[in-house]
Order: sequence, then structure tokens, then C-alpha cells
Amino acid sequence: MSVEATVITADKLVAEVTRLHNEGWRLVTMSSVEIDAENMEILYHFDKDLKLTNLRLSLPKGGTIPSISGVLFGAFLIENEIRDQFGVTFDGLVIDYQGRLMNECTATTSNSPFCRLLVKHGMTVTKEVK
Amino acid sequence: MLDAYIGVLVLWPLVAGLLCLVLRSPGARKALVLLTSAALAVCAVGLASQTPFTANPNFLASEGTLKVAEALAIVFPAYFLLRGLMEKHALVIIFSCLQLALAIWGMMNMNEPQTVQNAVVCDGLSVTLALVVAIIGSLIAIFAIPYMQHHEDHLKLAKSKQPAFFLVLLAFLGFMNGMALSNDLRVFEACFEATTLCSFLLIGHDNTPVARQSAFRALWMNALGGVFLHSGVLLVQKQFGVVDIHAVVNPALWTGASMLPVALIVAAGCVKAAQMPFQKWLLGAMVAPTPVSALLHSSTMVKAGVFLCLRFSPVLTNTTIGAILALSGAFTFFAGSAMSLGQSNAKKVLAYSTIANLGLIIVCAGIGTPVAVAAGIVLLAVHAATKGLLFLCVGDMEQTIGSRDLEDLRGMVGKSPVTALAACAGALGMVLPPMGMLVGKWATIEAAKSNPVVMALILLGSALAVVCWVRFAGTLMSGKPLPTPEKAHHSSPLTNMPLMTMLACAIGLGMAAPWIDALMLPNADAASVFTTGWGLMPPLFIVCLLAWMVGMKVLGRQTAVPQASPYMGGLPSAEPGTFVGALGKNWALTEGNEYATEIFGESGWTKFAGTLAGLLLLAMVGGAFI
Amino acid sequence: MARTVIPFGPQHPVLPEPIHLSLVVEDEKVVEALPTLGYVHRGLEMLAVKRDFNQMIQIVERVCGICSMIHSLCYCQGIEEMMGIEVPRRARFLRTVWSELHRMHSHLLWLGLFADSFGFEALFMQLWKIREKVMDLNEGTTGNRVIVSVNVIGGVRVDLDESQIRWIKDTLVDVEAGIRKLQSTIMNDGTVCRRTKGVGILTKQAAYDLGAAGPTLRGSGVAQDMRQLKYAGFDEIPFEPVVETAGDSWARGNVRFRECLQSIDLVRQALDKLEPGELAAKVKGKPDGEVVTRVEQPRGECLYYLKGNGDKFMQRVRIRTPTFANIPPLAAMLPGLDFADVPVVVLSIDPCISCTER
Amino acid sequence: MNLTTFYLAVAGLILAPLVGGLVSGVDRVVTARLQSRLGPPLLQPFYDVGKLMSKIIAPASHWQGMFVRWALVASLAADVVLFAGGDVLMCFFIQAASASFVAMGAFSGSSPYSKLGAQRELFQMLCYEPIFLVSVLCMAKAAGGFDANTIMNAGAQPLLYKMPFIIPGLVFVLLVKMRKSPFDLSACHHGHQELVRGVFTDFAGRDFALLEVAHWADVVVILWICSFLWATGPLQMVVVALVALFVIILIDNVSARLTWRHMVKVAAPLTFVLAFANLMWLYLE
Amino acid sequence: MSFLKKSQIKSPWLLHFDCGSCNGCDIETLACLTPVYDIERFGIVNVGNPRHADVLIVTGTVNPRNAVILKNLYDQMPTPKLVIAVGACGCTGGVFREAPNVLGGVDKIIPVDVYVPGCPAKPEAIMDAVVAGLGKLKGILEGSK
Amino acid sequence: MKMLPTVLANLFSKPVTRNYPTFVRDPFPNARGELVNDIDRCIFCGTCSRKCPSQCITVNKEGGQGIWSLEAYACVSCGICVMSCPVNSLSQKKTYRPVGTGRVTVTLTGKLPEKPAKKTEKPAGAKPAQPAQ
Repeated sequence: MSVEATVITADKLVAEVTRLHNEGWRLVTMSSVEIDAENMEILYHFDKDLKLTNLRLSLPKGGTIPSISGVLFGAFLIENEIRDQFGVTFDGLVIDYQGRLMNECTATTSNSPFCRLLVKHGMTVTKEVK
Repeated sequence: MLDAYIGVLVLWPLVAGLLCLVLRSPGARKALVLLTSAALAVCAVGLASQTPFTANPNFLASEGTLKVAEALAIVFPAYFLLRGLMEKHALVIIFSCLQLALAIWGMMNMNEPQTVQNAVVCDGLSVTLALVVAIIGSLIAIFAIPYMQHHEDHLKLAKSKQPAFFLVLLAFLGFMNGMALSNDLRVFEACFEATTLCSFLLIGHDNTPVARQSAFRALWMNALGGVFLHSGVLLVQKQFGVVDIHAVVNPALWTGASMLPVALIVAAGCVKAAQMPFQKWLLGAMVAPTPVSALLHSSTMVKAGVFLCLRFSPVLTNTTIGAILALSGAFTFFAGSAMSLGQSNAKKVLAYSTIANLGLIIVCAGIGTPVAVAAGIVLLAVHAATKGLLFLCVGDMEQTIGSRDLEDLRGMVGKSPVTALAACAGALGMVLPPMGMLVGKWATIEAAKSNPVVMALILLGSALAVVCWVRFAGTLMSGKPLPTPEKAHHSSPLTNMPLMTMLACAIGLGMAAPWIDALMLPNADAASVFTTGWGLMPPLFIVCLLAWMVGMKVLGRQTAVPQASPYMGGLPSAEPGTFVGALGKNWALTEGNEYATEIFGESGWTKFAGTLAGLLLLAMVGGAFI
Repeated sequence: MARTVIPFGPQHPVLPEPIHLSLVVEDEKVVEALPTLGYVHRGLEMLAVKRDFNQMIQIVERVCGICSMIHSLCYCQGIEEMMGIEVPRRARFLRTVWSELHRMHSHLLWLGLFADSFGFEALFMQLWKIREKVMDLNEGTTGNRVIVSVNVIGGVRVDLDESQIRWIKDTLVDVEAGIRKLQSTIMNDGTVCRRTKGVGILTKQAAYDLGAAGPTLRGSGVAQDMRQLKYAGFDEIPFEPVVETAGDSWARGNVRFRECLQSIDLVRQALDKLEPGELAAKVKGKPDGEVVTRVEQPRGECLYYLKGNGDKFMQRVRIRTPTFANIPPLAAMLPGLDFADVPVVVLSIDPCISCTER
Repeated sequence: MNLTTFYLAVAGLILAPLVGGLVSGVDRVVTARLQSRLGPPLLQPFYDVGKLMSKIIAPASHWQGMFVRWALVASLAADVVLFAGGDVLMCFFIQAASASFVAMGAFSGSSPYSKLGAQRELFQMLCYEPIFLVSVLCMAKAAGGFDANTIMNAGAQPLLYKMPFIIPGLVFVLLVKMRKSPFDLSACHHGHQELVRGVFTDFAGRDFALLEVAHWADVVVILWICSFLWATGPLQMVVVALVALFVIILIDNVSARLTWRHMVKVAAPLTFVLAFANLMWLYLE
Repeated sequence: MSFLKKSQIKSPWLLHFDCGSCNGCDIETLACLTPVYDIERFGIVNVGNPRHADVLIVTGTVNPRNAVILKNLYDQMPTPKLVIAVGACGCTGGVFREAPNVLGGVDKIIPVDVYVPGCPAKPEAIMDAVVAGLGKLKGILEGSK
Repeated sequence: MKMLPTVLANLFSKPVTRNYPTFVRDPFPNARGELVNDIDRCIFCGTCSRKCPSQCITVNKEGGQGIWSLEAYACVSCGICVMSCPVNSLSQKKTYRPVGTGRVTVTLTGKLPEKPAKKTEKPAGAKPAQPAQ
């Protein structure tokens, strides 16, 4: 089973989010997930009267997508976290922690903790020890 | 000998000032100022050793002097009027016209009053003022030598205005002395007006638009004061036909008579002492170079106002006018303290505090009992020394860092320790026991026993003052100085000497308060000084000394060990005085005082206190008719 | 104007957990507030690489000790949905019981900390005194005070017997009496009201737009509670969300206070509905697919996005916790506050930083 | 100064801190009981101070040690003045000097919490000083003198009958001075407040211990002056002091901490006006 | 034993720092202060300011960001000082040992005097730990006589 | 002031404080405390080490003897190992593990069983009961 979601592209993202916002949908969160070595997905979960609607955005790792924090201020924290974990750059983040929201070291495409997940299970992850 | 002393005190400054003007060379000016200072100090001390006494020096008692005094009563207003016309300043024109009219009317219509017995009658009050002027005033004049040099260097003037400046400055001291010593109301008035003129010239010295505006504000207010004084004097003359001050202040004279002249004279004193609602001229005086504000605030000008009130205090005892005067003084003390709390401009803090403390002295005058007057004299002397010190310190620090904002003075103890510590000592000396200011305040409270409102207002004001001054001192002592570009600090011996002497005066006078108090009291009361409250002071001095020694020892020990890093919730700091905070940025540990502007904001209080104080003043004049 | 920069936290006596706020205050009024997170960040979502989907239950329980039971409930629910497992009825009600006990202890704890943030030590002590009874219930029924570890995929692993049910009911009577005694203090006490009423106002619209969750959202007048989704035993227990409309700290406090009482009621109802039956369904296979599941934690709506790929290790465990959603509203509320009210407002969203950062 | 006065003064020097420590111990035990706890041993404050004395820590600023000693000396001096039957107003002014030195020490530190604490400490002084002094004026008016001796020997009738309205004021002052809720603004006893320990944040080790002793001395002075209200005998005075202490602890335990804005704008003016009204009443009587 | 030395045993003040725990141990540490456990019986007060504290109670795992804070707090405490690592995470890193942003137990950064096992540690255990730590301190003090 | 009745009631009633070192409350019957291994029964199958969420148990079978070691302070007392132990050699005490001043690793050495024991039926879990209060 998979989560029902409208597939969306990066260029239509902000317009779609604005539409949902205007229709009274509340941003619950965004979930990022790694698909394979090159690609990942971000799911935008919106809620209205306990119903969820989702947007699915595929993007290459380390890519750049527009930030929705301009429309929904609440998204800034989520986007910063995704930047931390996956090295995705968000264009127009209202408060930009530069990839240091949680981690001390900045995440990059090659060095973002959550991107090593799919390399192979059980593979040891080198800790970011400074 | 006495005549010589008096002559030097009154005339020599004028002569020296004129010499400054003529000679123009800085070296000669320096020598003259130093010589004048030394001469004034010696003569004042000489006088003090002879007090009380009466004298009749020729240059004060002669017919010629009186003619000059009467002429001056017209010349000064005329000059004010001229300046007012040139500036098109309506208020100045109105009040100087009034003054002129009064003077001319007086000359036309007044009979020659009784001859004054003694041209000089020197008592504790006079000699205290003379000492203050001679010592504190001279120190400020000395301080002004390097200060004005630096000031003009900073302004890059083509032609030095210093000769004129020092002429006025020194003459000011002479007129103050004349006022303190003369026993003839007409001479007194001439000197009084002369101080108005001097202050006007000094405030406007820099001739910037702000300076001019402040100077004219000072002028119109003091011209109004002149109107009050002159009308009061004329009425006295009319009522009793005497101009002998010591004869006038005899309560016996006033039984059954209208008190209006006293009310007017005292009102003139209040204007000169920058009591609310006339505080604005003194605030404006801050724009002048530091020595000027120091002089106006501490040893001259405003002291003339309280001197006048204290002089008339015997006739105020147990009168409606006295009660209302005390009330208005107490209210000014309270309101001034409250307003000083809301200021971040260090000079404004000082200014409002001056206004407040003068209010306190006015309370003493209003109460008028010997104990109260003695307390007032103590306050007068100690305040002059302490406030002079504070002004010089702030001025010096201002030249060091280029700002007079309290926020910028934060941590000055790290940048120019001597000045900052002197300022701290001064600030704490303003409010903490066993220093003279606090003790004087305490004596005032106990003297005002019969008037609960006055007592309560003084208590409120004193609490506000404590906060204000401890914060002031604390800010200077603050731990981490902000990074400001360092400038070369001009520390000449002529800056440091007056500072240190003033510090010694402030502390010395602060500690000597009980003895000054005893000196100022009639013999019967003097004996009891040390058996009542003041008696606590000598033991407290011993405690102070002990505490001082212990403190110094610990200070020495703690200076030797490295300081701990500040508590910042455990955050690391990349460099001293910063922490690594949100967004990974380096945040400077900026600090700011709390001014509670919504409570102690200047504009609101100015309106409220101005109105109320104005009403009180009217009530006081009206009280003469009750 | 004179500005002071205050490094508020990460170690600070009113903050039980490390969060840093770089506060700029002017006359003790906040003009700028920027949060820093990451002092509790462990990256435990990532542990899914090394722990199989069963062991992950223990890991997600430790996302946050205070709502541990509900985290594992949410996780198990997601896996069950993914694998199509029907949870036995008894297990569903037992889950309800413990989740509500957790909510109760969490709210009591929070009310205490809230009281402490505005300097009401006695109230803090009193609330924690009552809370100890709830903790005893936890320990007595599950064997551990805080992290109860009762959930397994397919159901629960601990049962309640009759005497325990009676004991719970008896204790709840005490607890309820204790809480009710404090009602007037929390709602009407003059000093408390002065510190909480009108402080940190979050309007209904702002709360909705900024994505606030839980009592923070309900305190602003939005009646949204994930228990309305009828998970666990809530399909058979009537449920109405607690709502306050003022949107200030007082309202948020009151929502939690009333939820405490509501939880007592819910526990009672759940206990009454307990029928003998299986504790856990058998689990076969490995999770495959993706699922989004939501439950209501003491702090609000919690969302798990789970993705499995038929392996014993999950591909992605994405945990969105309520405090994470409440940080932006907090950042929006802080400017303009009195510095003294900062802790009150920070605590009024019931910050659970270990949830936020995981 | 006669010999009795001297002995009394020495007694003040030694006894006041001891009594203050005991008061603090009682305070902690009673507080614990009100919170349904057992609480620490009665002598705990002394252990705390002893512990602090033996700690080794770098000062946050080298000025602090000096200010702390000055504060301690001032506090003890205030005690001595009171014990020796001196002027109550001056006694309180000396105590204000002590508080000022504490604030100065806090200012000279480097942590922002300590500075904010110092500011609030000053605002507290601003609020309690006039109220307390007006209360003293009431006592002085009724007793006919500012000396402690005069007030204590004011007559058979307790002063309380003439000054019921100064009680809220005195309670306010005690709350502030003993650092109790709702007015523990600049530093509260247990440090659970937004300013960490406010004015004490930067003091540590021996400096902090001495400040604690100074605080004890302060509390004794204030409690004693409060007990003037029923100064018909030593026993009555002790009872009044104990009652006052209990009331303060009770209030601490039934109220939240307010903000300084509230204190400056509402609480202090209100109590001041009440106390002042009482003063006026005494004068108009 | 002199009064001053005895006082050190009788009046340990706590500083609690949450280094990345799940809150379980934090609330149990807080619970120690509350009526049922009332750690103030031993003269213990939670001071929240390292400059006043004698005992540092650390809960949770260390990550690179809070390691700096922990070290700072430890350094700001006056000597002699005790460190108590509470809970499985504080002692060793617990379940989070292998998480990407975790360095391990508290002893990786600062010396730990007492370890309190448990997940979360019970309030009683935390009290035991303080007593054990004080015992250790007493030994040191007696040794230094 | 609304708190007044409560605090006064507290003052005049016995404090709820348990005087802990003097009075130790009996642990709840099902409390999950210190993990112990009856090494004689242990078959060193390694189930516990695989199931442990904290990965604090290691089982080694080298040189003909089994070594069961537990990183004691990393144990989170979840009881998973106890549940999954095929021979019930693992159990949890009701009391928590005492505090220590150094890291503790419990290492138990036992004889390996002759052949892998048959998986026995697990008895019903620890019976929950009402705590003694």
C-alpha cells in the first residue's frame, strides 16, 4: 500500500500550496524519503477536518526546490530539518539555519546523514564526530 | 585683611578675566586661571577662618558702587532686550522689557532707602557659598583649561574664543562671591543679574543653533526670575524702606506685614535654582561645554537660587509660603528624581538630579528652622562638590569616547579607570550613607517632621535617586565593555588634578557633613548635634574605613586571579564578550539598562510635574495673601 | 534604546530541556527571539538502519519519555496498518487506558512545570504529588514508571487483572479529587491569572496557519483532536475535544487541565469496556509499503510516516512530533512579550524538545 | 554611648546573623511542610553557607569581592544600629547601602542575567524603600521619635492600633526583602526563575556565602522593625515576628511570581498610598 | 571533621543538565524534588546555575552540539564537584549509542563520578547516586585532612 | 490565594514524603529491574543479543565455553530479552540495578550445552498483581 498523493513538480509547488492554504488546508508536515541512490521524494501533508491530502514531489538528491515558508511560516522548521538531513536546498527560506538546525556540521549531498540509508542495509554509518 | 580677602574674592576674578581677554596667549591664560584659583581658595579660607564677621570694604560700600549697581539694573535688562530683539525672541523681549520697566519705575518712584550698616555681613551660609565658589568653581576653571583646548581642537575654530570664554567664566565666580557676601539688596541684585548674563553667554558660547536656543531659553526664564526679584525688592523697599538683607530677613520685621515680597523673591530663587516648572533652562545648559554645565550645576548659578531661598528662610518659618515652598521643593525633588531615572543621557541624569537636589535644599529653606537650614547648607556644599565631580568625570569620559550616553559609558572602568572610579564614588556619594548628601536628606526628613507630605515626597524621591545613581555607577562598573574604537585619552595633569581634588572634596565634605552641620547651627543646637542622629556618623566612618580596608584587600586578592567566564546558559563563546547563539552566529553580549520609559518617560513627566509645580508656585505667591 | 541580548538556555533552570533562544530585549520587552535546536538531537529516525522493525518500538518509545507509550502506539498502529493486522479488542482498550494514563501524567507534569515557570512552587509540588499516584499506576501495571513498553506490533504485552482494574479506579478517584481541588487555583487565582491571561496570545487564524497542534491549537479555539480519528479504543468511546477560545497561556493551561479530567473519564470508560480476549495478534511477514498514521499525544497531533520495503529494517521512519509543529507559533508569539513571560509562553506550548529533535 | 549600648551593639553583630540563619531554616522547613514535604534540617542554611565558604571558584569580576564585603559590613552595621536602639531611618538607609552594593557587584559581573537581576533589584528598592520608610514615619509619629528605643518604649498600647493600614506595606516589604513570591523578582530562593538567580547569578563560593549572611542580617532587621507594631514586651515582639514570618511563607506558597512592571505600577503604589493614608491619619488625628 | 568540610557533605546543590535524553530521566530527576521523594531532606537544592552547583546531574547522550555546553557547565562549577550520569543514555548512550548524531555517554566529555543505570533511572536510584557521590567526596575530604 | 486551603491542609497533615533510605517501599510485583541470567540454564543461543533494542548483550561461543556479557549500564530494562529467552534463563529482579562509580560489564561464563536445546514453550509472563502499598 502506498499513501495517496498528488504528484507535483517543483515549479508548481508554491502555487499549489498557496491554493491549498487558501482553501483552508493546514500544513501538517513534510516527509522526505530517499528513493534510490540519486532520487528522493518529499511528501507534503495537509490536513482539513481530520482529512489528509498529500503532495508528492520527486527531486534529485542535493537538488534545489522553492521554499513554501513564504506562504506558510510554519514550514521553515521542517524545511531546515530536511536541509539538515538530506542536503536539499530551499530557495527563499525565511529563517535559514544553513543546514545547522540540528547538526553541527552542514549536510551536503555526499555527507548528509539521512542519505546513506539506502546504500545498503546494515552498513555502518560513520558518526559525525568532530 | 578682611577687606583684602573680599576684594580678591569679588574683584580679582573680573580683573583676571579681563587680562585673559587682553593677553590672549594660552600660557598667560593658564597662569592667570591658576593664580586666580589659588588666590580665591586662599582668600575664601581666610574669610572662613574669621566667620562670622561684618565688614565695610570701600569698593562695596561706596556711593559709587551703589550707583553702578543701580545702573546695572538698567544695563543688564537693556542688553537682554537688545539680544532678544536681535534674535526676535518674544519671551526674552517681554521679560526684559518688564525688567527694564520695573527698574526705571523704581528709580523714578522709590525713595532712597536707609543706608546699609555693613556692606558685608558674613555668616555660615555666605561663607559656605563663597568657599564653594572659590574652591569648586576654581577647580572647574582649571579643568576648563585643557578641556577647552581640546574642545576647540575638536571644533577646528579659526580664531580661539577662549579669551572671552575665560573672561565670562572667571567673572562669573567674582559675581557669585559678590552675591554671597553683599548685604545690600541692590548690590545683591546686580550680582544676581550678572550671573544671568554670564550663564547666558556661557551657554551660548558654542553659538550652534541648539546652543543659541538653550541660551535664550535660559535668558527668558532668568529674566522672568529677575522680574520676580526686582519686584520683590521694590516692594520690600516700599514696605520697609530698607535694603539691608540681614535687616530684611529678621522675622520680627514681617509680623503682620504682607508676605508678597518674600514670595516673589523666593520665586526668583526658585527660577534660578531651576525648580520645576523652570527646569528646562538648566537642561538646555547641557549643550554648553562641560566646564560650563559643571559650573552652572554645581557651584554657581543654581546655587545662587538656593542661596537666596536659604537667606530668606528665617522669615519663611511657620508661614504658609514656607510650607508651600517646602512642598514644592519636595515635589521637585520627587519629580526630578523620577525623571532622572528615565534618562539614558548621562548629562541629563546629572541635570535632573541637580534639579531634584536643589529642590531638597529649597525644602530646607521652606521649613526654615535652624536645623533645617543647617541641613540645607550641608546639602549645598556637598552637592556642589559631588555634582561638580560627576560633571567633570562625565565630561572627561565624553571626550574619551565621544558620547555622553550612559549606554556608551558602560564599562568605562576598563577604559579610563581613574575617571570612572571617581564618577562611581561621586554617584554613590550622592545616595549612600554616611556621605553628606544622604545624611543631609535624612536630616531634612527629620526636620520636616511636621509635614507628612513633604516627608513622603522626599522618601519617594530618595528611593528614586538611589536607583538612579546605583545604576549609574553600576553601568560604569559594568563587566564587559562594548567594543568601541579606542581614542587617545587626553589626560593632562590639569585634567586630573581638578578631578582628584574634587574627588577629595566630595568625599571629604561628604564625611565632614556632621561637623559642617554643627558649625552652621546656633550654639545651643550645635552642642546637641553629636548626641542625636548625627552622632551615628563618626562610628559609621570607622565602619566605612574598616570596610574600605577589607574591600581593598579582597580587591587586591581577586585582581590577582583570572576571572571566570560569564554564565550564558553554558553556551560557548568564540571571543570574549560574545556567545555562539541562534543561527550559529556570534552574538555580542550587548547590555542595556532598563529605563522603564513607560513609567518614567520624560515628556509625560515634564507635562505633569511642570503643571503641578507651576500650580504650587502660584499657590505660594497666592499664599502671601492669606 | 538600550538593548540587552540574553542567551536564554540551553541550560536554564526554567527549561527542563535544552533549547536556546537568543533574546533581544528592550526594557525587558522582547524585540527579537531566535530559537536554536539540536541540543538533544540524536538522529534516531536513522536508527531504523540498524534496528529491525520490532526493535524500533523501543527506539520510538524513547523519542520522548513523557509520551513514550503514545509514540509506540502510533508506530505500532502504522505497522499494523501496513501489514493489515487486526488488533484484538482488549488490546485496543488497554492501549487506550495506558495512553490516557500517559496523557494524564504528562499534563500533570506540565501543569507543574507551568506553575514553576511563573514561580508558583507550591502548585508545582502539589501537582507532582498527585502525579506520583499516576506514576504508581504506570509502574504497578506495567513494571516501569515512565517508559512502560507495553506495545508490541499486533497488540500489547501486558495485561490487567481485576484487582489492578479496581486499584486503578480507586486511585483515579483520589487523583480526580486532588486535581479538582486545584481547579480554582489554576483557573481563577489572581496571581496566576495575571501571569497567564493575555500572555502569548495566538489567534485562531494564526494557530491554524502556523500549523500549531494539540492544546496549543485547541487553546486558540480550533476543535481538532486526533482522537476524533477513532484509533485504538476511541471508536467505541464517545469523545469531544476540549476547546478554549482565548488563545493565551491561560487557555492552553486550561485545555490541559480539563483534558486531565477528561482522561480520567476516558480511562474509566476504557476499563469498563475491557472484555476478556487476546492481547496481541500474531505477526507474520515484514512490513512493506508506506503509510501515514496520526495519533493525539499529550502535546498534540503526532504523525508517523513509515515506509517499509519488505525487509526487516524499515526504509524510513519519519516522526513529526507536536512540539516540532508548535515551534513556529512560539517563535511568532515571543516578540513583544515581557522577558518574565518568556518562560511562561515557552512552557505554554509544552515544549518537548527531545520529541522535536529526535 | 554607654556600656549597655555597646553590649547591645556587639550582640547585634553576632546574634543577628545567627537568628537570621535560624529564620531561614524555619522558613525552609515550614515551606516544605506547606508543600507536604519533610524538608531540610533546621540548620541547613548554616551548612549551605559553610559549604559555600569552602568552595574554590574564580570570581566573575574582581570587583565583586569588594562589593560583597561592603554589603556585608553595611548589613551588619544596620543590625548594630537597630540593636543599639539607634535611628530606624538611618538603619534602613544603611541597609539600602547594602542592597546597593549587592547590585553594584552584580553590575560588575559579566552575565546578562546578573545585570538584569541588578536592575530588578534596584526597581525593588525603588518600590519597597518609600513604603517601608513611610511605615517607619508612622511609627515615629505615634511614638514621638525615630529611635528604635523610643519606638519600642512607645507606651502600653500597641502601635498596631494606630497603624493598621501599613500592614499591607510591611508585608510587601517583607516579601521583597525575603525574596518571596509574588515579589521574588530579582532573585528567588530556589533559582527556578527566568533570571536564573538574578542578582546572585555571578556571585559564587565565599562571596555568595557572605551575601547569604548579609541577607540573614537584613531579614532580622526588617522582621524586628515589623515587630515594633506590638512592642509591649519582648515576648510579644517575638510572636509578632513569627506571625509575620509565617504569613510571608504562606503568601509565598499561595501565589505566583508577578512581574516587575506589575510591582512598580500596581502593587507598590497601592501599598504606598495605604501606608501614606495611615500617616496622614496620624497627623490629622 | 571541621564544620566547613562537614557542610560540603550536608549541602550538595544540584545542577541538572539534559544532554539529549528522552525526558524520562529528566522528569525523574525533577520528581526527586517533589513531595514524595523530597530530596531537600538531604539539603539538596536544584540551583540551575553552574556557579552555585556542587553536583552536576547529566541525563542523556552527548552529541557534538551539547558536548560543548556540557563541558562549559562543568568548567564553570566550583571545585570540589561531582558528576552523576543518569540513565542508560547518560552512562553509555543507551539505545541511542549507534544513532548518527550521538557521541556516547557523558564520560566521553567529562569525568563521571557516579553512574545511575536504568531507563529511566528511578528517583530512588538518583538519590542513591547522590549519596554515593557524597560518600566519595567525603573520602576525598578526609584524605585531604 | 485560592491555594490557601490546600497548603494549610498540607501543613496540618502528615507529609507524603517517603523517607527513602530509612524507609524503602517494596517494589511492585511486576517491576522490571536488574537483568540477571541464570548462567547454568543459559544455552548461549544468542536470541537475547539479537533481540535487544539496546544491543547491550553479547554472546560468545569460543573455546568450548559460552560467554554471556551484558553492558549493564546500557540496559534499558525493556524485558524483550526475558520475553524472548527460549529457556527462561533470563529474568529481571524487581529492584533496579544499584548505582556504581565505574562502568560495569557483567560477564558470565558457562558451559555450552551438548546440543542445541529444544525450544521450550514459554510460560505465561510474569503475573501482574496489585502492588503492596
